[in-house]
Amino acid sequence: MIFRWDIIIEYLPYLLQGTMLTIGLSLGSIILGSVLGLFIGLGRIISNKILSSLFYCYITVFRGTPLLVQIFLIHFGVVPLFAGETNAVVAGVIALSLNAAAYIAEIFRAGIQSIDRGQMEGARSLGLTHSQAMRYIILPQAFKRMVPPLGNEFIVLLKDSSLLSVIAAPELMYWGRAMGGQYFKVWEPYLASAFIYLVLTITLSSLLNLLERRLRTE
Amino acid sequence: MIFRWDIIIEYLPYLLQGTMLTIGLSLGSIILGSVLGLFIGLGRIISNKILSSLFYCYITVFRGTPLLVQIFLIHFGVVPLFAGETNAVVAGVIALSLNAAAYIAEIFRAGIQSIDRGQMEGARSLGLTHSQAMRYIILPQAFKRMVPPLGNEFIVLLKDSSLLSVIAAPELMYWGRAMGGQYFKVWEPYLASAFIYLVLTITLSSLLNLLERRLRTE
Amino acid sequence: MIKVENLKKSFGHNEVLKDINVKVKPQEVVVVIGPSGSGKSTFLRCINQLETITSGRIYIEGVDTTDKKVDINKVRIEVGMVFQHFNLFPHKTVLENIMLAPLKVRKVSKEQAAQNGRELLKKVGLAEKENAYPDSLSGGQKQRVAIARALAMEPKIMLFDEPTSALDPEMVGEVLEVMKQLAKEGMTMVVVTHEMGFAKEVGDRVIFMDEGFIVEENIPKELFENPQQERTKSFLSKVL
Amino acid sequence: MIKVENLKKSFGHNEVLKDINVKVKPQEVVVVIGPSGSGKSTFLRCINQLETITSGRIYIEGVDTTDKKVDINKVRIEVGMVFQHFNLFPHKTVLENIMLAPLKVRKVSKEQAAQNGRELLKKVGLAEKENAYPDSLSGGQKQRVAIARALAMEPKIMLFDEPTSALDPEMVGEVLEVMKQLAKEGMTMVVVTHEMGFAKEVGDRVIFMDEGFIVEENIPKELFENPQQERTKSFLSKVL
Amino acid sequence: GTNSSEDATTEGEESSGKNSLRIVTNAAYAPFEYFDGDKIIGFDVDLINALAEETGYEVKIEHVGWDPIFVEIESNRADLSIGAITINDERKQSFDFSHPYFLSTNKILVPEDSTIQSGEELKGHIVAVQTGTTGSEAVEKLFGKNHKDIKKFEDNNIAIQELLQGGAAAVVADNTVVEEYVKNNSDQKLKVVEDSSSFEQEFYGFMFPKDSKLKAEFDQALNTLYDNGTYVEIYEKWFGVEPNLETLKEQQ
Ligand SMILES: Nc1ncnc2c1ncn2[C@@H]1O[C@H](COP(=O)(O)OP(=O)(O)OP(=O)(O)O)[C@@H](O)[C@H]1O
Ligand SMILES: Nc1ncnc2c1ncn2[C@@H]1O[C@H](COP(=O)(O)OP(=O)(O)OP(=O)(O)O)[C@@H](O)[C@H]1O
Ligand SMILES: [Mg+2]
Ligand SMILES: [Mg+2]
Repeated sequence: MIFRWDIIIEYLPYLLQGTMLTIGLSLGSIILGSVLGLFIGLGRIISNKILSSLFYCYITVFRGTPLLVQIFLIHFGVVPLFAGETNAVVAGVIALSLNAAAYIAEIFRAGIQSIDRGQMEGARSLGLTHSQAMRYIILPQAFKRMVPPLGNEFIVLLKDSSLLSVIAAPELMYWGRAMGGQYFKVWEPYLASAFIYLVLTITLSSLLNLLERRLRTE
Repeated sequence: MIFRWDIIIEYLPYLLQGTMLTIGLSLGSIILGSVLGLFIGLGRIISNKILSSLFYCYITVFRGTPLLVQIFLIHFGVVPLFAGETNAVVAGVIALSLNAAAYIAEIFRAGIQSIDRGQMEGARSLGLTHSQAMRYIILPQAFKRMVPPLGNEFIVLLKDSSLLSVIAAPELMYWGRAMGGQYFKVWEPYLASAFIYLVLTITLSSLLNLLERRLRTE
Repeated sequence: MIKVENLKKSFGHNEVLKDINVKVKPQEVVVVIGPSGSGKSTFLRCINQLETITSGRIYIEGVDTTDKKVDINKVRIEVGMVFQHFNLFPHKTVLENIMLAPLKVRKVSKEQAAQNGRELLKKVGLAEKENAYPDSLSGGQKQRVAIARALAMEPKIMLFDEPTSALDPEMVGEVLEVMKQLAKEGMTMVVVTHEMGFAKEVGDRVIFMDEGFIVEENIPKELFENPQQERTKSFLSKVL
Repeated sequence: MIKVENLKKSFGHNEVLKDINVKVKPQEVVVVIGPSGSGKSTFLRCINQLETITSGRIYIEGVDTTDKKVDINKVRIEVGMVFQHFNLFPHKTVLENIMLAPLKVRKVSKEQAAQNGRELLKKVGLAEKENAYPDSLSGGQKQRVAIARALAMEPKIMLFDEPTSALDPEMVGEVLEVMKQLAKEGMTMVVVTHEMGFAKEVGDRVIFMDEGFIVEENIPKELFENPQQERTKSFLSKVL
Repeated sequence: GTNSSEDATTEGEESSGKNSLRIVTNAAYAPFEYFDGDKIIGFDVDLINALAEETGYEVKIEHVGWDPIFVEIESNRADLSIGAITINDERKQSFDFSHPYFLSTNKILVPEDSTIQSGEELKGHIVAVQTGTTGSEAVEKLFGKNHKDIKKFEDNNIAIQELLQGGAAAVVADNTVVEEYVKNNSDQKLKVVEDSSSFEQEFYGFMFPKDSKLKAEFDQALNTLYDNGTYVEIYEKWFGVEPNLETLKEQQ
């Protein structure tokens, strides 16, 4: 078998363009997913049983079904319902964010619950309210511990963004598939995009390690 | 839009047959992945820097590239190389196992390193060798702590097995796609398979909770 | 100053405090002793409402703090607490630990909070540590910061829960020294401790608790030398 | 029995033991005291080779244990160690904790190991706890199990690293009692402790360490009542 | 505009007075529709452009992927779909199709040393096809629906990879797909087996939402293109041979 470097070079501009979108999609979803995940995570640990079980259901459904289905539902069901028409990039960010939020919520919950009870008591005994104690004492400490699992989640999300090629969001995998479609080749497009994904994930995890180290010495 | 229950009922036998294969594929991969993951995880914490960085590379590559690419590479590249011809079920189990092993290795490593240093010292001070201490003292305790993250990983694996539909392993998602291809319908096959996936993952996580509770009281 | 009436506290089916009645006068130093699990910590935590009590009444300066209408955060301003494990905030410097509550709860200015904080640090002998992080301090230093942090809210009452029992023997003295100083200045204090020397020297009264009851209370000299109850005798024989 | 010559131990650039020379005679009880961080634990751990030493020699019963050719697990069989935090195996019952090493290292039969284990439990006063899990025991009980576990290997020497400092005051006595019994039976022991009462009553010799050196050593009465060095005096004034 | 293009006309193009149609496709099926860089080209594309000119519509072709085509059409968000879509009765339950515009001849792709010489001889062998294509339909008619020896793939490339790696004995697909592949990959030692007797005839149609008013207009325009030679011109450009117009027209 001949490895066709020429077709990779031909498609390189498209692959790079797709890479930019992959990065954008992932970044957007990470930010949205984290904010949403924080709220759901907090919702999981409130004392109101009914509310907290609602959040639990959210987490169960989004973690219990393949992301692919969620992408279809949001692209063809949810987005058109609210916006009248659909848009692969918008739907993609929403689907990835909602999915990631379920995982991030559990990370937040675990992070918060890992902080020694004494910290909350120390803060409350000084007269701080529960929410002040959360904001100034618990969350800053929990955040440090959440960096490694959040890092993992971000890497998963980056790779999962490749599924958005099924709704034709022109990201990295989309262009890989287009290339395969034109030349009837499998290795070239998939290996090329795998390589780019690897570069992206390694870069992301080095950045996260750096952040982790900085937080630790602080 | 009409929801076509009739086509779901028509395809139900296939979906159930696919579900059985999904369960089989996942179980096989969980077992193989865990065994492999244990070795890689142990390899990561040995003192030999060169060997341990080899294992680190393995983990980086398998966690840093989309599973889809790994499936293609193993189905079309690795399996034919060794067996002469390819087989979607075999390739699928190998791909899922190798992928899961990378994640499971990190779970094992974290589990082992979470055990208080005093346990190893207590065992060594009694004259047990390093490997006896690992086997009788560290691993049994580490295993308990690994149940929750392993549970998560198994659920991820169960859902990821749906990607094997691209190499025509006749699992649940494959039959969903076949149904969609015949009737040109999207909601029915995806919602039906999502529902089955949800049942599977909820069942799996209840079983894991049960195991966790039993281990805790032990 | 503090009046506890018929205090009961259960965790599930486990009744930990069975019927506690205590009065603490202003400027009094009350030492609580008793075997592990007897409910000493729970008693202190109830005074500060870190545990919701099952029944009974707790008055602080005449205010019924168990009344639902009373703002619990107001009560806590009046009551400082020092824990066995310090519970310092590891992500904040020593001075930030001390300034936090005045800033956020009392809403004093940053300058004012910092100035007060520095004075308190001088008082506990740690003026030079204001920018250190808790993890770089010895146990004794941590506990002194914890005391300064509680004092920063200018509480009328201080509660201490085994403040020296997590310390290396050499560090115990420096913390007890600060506590003695506080007592001398007239602070009302309730102290759970195993330091019988401190109890004898500083305590106005010693309470012996066991299994959720107050078994015996008296001035230190009397209680240590002339325990009336069998249970007290046997406990003292082991720890003295 | 034990001979330590010019022992040095560094962690990175931090030299923790600077030049330690100690001899322990058979049946002798040596108590090691000193401020926190002075290297007491590291010294004990070096004897047992839980730390690889930087330089020097350690002979146990005449065998140079620092020689690479010596099987370290054989050495450890002769040396039992009891830790501050017990280090019991939480997933095994009390009896299983005790039986594990005899079964796996000494390869004795299961019946034999169980019988010996039960005898040891009787000796430390915990015969009825053989099927309990460590987490259900009090601190004092845990430490006694840890002692029994070390004794099960029939060591010639026992090392104790602050065996009572993680215990509630009431529990301390029962552990010291077991240790006194051992001393009486003629066990060679090196004990790091802050329990001066124990040192006085049981110790044949007390070693005072500071900053990686042995500052002073003497029979207990002399060292406590007539310390020769300034550092020893100042330390003793704080802890006695 | 027509009812069915309401969505498109609300996008502000109404003011220019033109009727714009939104056409969805899965541009991964050369030579019918595929990407050349970021442009979608192919036989279907040229044909629909010609039809658009004939009917006076402006068209915007969008690649949405295979499955999404059906959601887009079913929910009326797209006006029609081109995609080498095989007409069958099950699909007619949910969608409308234009008159057939292409007669698909299924051919068998096998390794050079294979002994298989006809469709009948495929029985007992594993056959790889692309889900939802005429090839898939044809083999199912031969073997039975969802027969265990049929492997359905997301696209023909993967199906052919399966063949190359020994996972299947043959691939059945459109002659054009099969021949294009062999042309592009002459090094892979594959040959094409033709068998017009075993396989039933399969036809492609443009797909509309149920009861679309566009169907009639496009059917009429298609016949015009058949008669004025435009269809033949496009066909010959892409396939290099003359189309079988008789059979196509018979199907109407
Ligand atoms: N949050 C809790 N939930 C359930 N039980 C509790 C809780 N806190 C304390 N207890 C139980 O209440 C009893 C009294 O505990 P408490 O901590 O007040 O004892 P103590 O006298 O302070 O003991 P120590 O000297 O060990 O600190 C114990 O039996 C303990 O197990
Ligand atoms: N594993 C290690 N890595 C680096 N430094 C260490 C390690 N273990 C101990 N040290 C350092 O060695 C010094 C002596 O420690 P060691 O535990 O022997 O003191 P110690 O006398 O037992 O004190 P304590 O009474 O607190 O137990 C300390 O400064 C400590 O920080
Ligand atoms: Mg307590
Ligand atoms: Mg020590």
